[in-house]
Amino acid sequence: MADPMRIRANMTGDKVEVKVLMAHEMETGLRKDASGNAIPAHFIRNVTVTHGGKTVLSAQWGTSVSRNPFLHFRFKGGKPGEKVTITWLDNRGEKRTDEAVIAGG
Amino acid sequence: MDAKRREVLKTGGGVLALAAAGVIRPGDALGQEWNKAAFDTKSVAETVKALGASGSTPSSGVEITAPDIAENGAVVPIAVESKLPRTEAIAILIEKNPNTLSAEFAIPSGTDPFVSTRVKMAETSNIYALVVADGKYFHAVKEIKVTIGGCGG
Amino acid sequence: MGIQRVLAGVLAATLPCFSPAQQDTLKEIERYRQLLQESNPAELYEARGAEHWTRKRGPKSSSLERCDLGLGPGVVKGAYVRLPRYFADTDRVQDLESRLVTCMVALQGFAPEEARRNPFSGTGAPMITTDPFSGVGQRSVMTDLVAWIASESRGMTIAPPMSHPKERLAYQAGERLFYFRAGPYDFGCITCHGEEGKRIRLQNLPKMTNAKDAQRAFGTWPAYRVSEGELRSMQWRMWECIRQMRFPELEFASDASIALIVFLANRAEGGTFDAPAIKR
Amino acid sequence: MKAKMPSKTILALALSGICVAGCATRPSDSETERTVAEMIKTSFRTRGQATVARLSQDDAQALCSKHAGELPKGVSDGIEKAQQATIRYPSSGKLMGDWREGERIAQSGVGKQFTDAPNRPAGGSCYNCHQLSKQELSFGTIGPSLYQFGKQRGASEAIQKYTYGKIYNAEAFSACSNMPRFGHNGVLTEEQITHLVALLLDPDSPVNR
Repeated sequence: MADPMRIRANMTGDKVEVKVLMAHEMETGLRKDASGNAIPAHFIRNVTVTHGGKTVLSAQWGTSVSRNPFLHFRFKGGKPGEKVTITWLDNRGEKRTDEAVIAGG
Repeated sequence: MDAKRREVLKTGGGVLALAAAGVIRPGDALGQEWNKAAFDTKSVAETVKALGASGSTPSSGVEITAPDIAENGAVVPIAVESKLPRTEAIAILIEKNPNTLSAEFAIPSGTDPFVSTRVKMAETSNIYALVVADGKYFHAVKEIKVTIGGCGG
Repeated sequence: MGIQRVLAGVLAATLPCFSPAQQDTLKEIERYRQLLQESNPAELYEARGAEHWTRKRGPKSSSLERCDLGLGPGVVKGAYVRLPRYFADTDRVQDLESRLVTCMVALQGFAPEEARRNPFSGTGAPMITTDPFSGVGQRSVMTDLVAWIASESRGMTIAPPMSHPKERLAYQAGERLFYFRAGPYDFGCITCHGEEGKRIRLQNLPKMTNAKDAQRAFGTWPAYRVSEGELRSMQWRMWECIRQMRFPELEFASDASIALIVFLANRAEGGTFDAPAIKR
Repeated sequence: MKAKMPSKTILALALSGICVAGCATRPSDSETERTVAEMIKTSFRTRGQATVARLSQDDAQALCSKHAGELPKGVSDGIEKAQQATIRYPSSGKLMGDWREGERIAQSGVGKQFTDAPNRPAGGSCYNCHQLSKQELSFGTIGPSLYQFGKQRGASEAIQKYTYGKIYNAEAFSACSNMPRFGHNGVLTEEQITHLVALLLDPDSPVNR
């Protein structure tokens, strides 16, 4: 089971500032282990952020996003107390959804 | 140098509609599509083409914030901001990585044309920020040097 | 493995000397380190560690909540900055990790070798890889616990006790070990950590006998190492230095490892603890 | 550093909390020595090529550990003399190899770690501690800058011999140097050392341009 994300969603002015950390290997598929066997690629391919039923960011990632990925962005229309929901989906079909409550500025 | 970059980004391919390219779609509700063809590309020109453009124009409206030198290539902080009206998407390309395309973000209206993340760089390379604004492609480029560190390697 | 040359061929031959470029290099490296501070994946380890503390594990299906880290059973706040210390029940000086082994054995019923197994995330050493992104994701309960327990001392003053004769003996032994030179490279800890303001490549080296340097060094471990994509503990820091010194392997939670940590913690006394940190 | 206070005083100090590290209640040197010897025996284990035998010090290592920080002149002279006698020059008499090969060796920091393949040649780790060329900005500063080393000294036979000897056994010239005794300890081969000599002395090498 994948670990929960660490999500921070804070009001800055009229915008919601979202910072998220995801626990994921982001394995490139290009590396070999000590005995010379290739380590299979394992990485997040899709990230979707929604607020009030509307997608506020969607991303497609390759293997060169760093391990334990970090993402930071801003959107308008959110208020303190409302929820931001983030979902990631990796190349093995594993999925994780977490949500955070928007904090005041 | 700019002229050369413009040259690099001219792919000579026909102009494809964004939807047809199936790549950058702000409305993609679940974001479950993944553009394998684009992520498999091995040069900036190929990536731009795979993302549905025949070329891209350098623009001062695209800003990259990143260090000039990375102490380690496994984590290179990079932020991209677009000042161009109607920015729909932002992509991060790393020229000398085994696969050029690192990430792309669809930016719906209401979301700032800004993303900040961290990428891996295999070696010193140019990083391109490619922006789709009002259906056209623009880019900025920045070289980031990756240093060798530690004592046992 | 790929050797990346910084600025290879970029500098104009007309530059009078290396120093202006070198100044820029150091300034940009500093900026890189600043940018890293914006977000630290150590948080992910801390969150897991807090869960491991209360989770029932082992043959006795018990949590670690009654574990005594030196400030009384179950007290975690401030425990890290008061370690290593002497524990009467084991009649030993112990650092955090060796103490956690004791608790896993006593409270959870693990065999000692089981409690000591898999002490570091990943393989514990950079892997032989075809690309420069080393490390491999293998979880370590020990590492997670260390991350969380250390985080519960953030902002506090480093104050290891030094009143018990065994604490003093460990300090003296740690100091001797610090100066001990051996192996095919003639290295000792002193080789890299004996002078102020030195570097290996571009990495600054703390002079461990200098209080300010020792405080910064001790106060920023554990740390998330971006070069490995893993959180690393002080035990790992000792293990890794010893590996690079070309010594045989330092046993996890061994007396020598603890003595070295006692020496460092005491050199760092009075400093502010600011870990888990994030580093190259 | 032996405890000289009466035990009652020690107890009183300890109880009143005055006694901190460095006060007169340190364990005796012999007790510390015994403890360290025991730790060296029990806290390390052989892994790969890094065997526990590596912890048995030779005379120079033992003396340098003992006199860390304050090396008496007599001891340092003795070490240098003994180490001087260990230097073996190549039988071919050729001390200058290929600087390009030397640059590769200088860049590499691998070798002799338990994670290194034992049959793979070691590097010289030179850039870890020295500046050598203008191009490589990622260099260490534990050792002095060697940029323009040959330009300042020339490449006479005497300089070649000195340079080779210094890499072969640094302690022959500077007792308890931080620099490994690359030749004496079998880290680098004679041929590898000649490549490093060329890197330092060849006028075409990046060190001298």
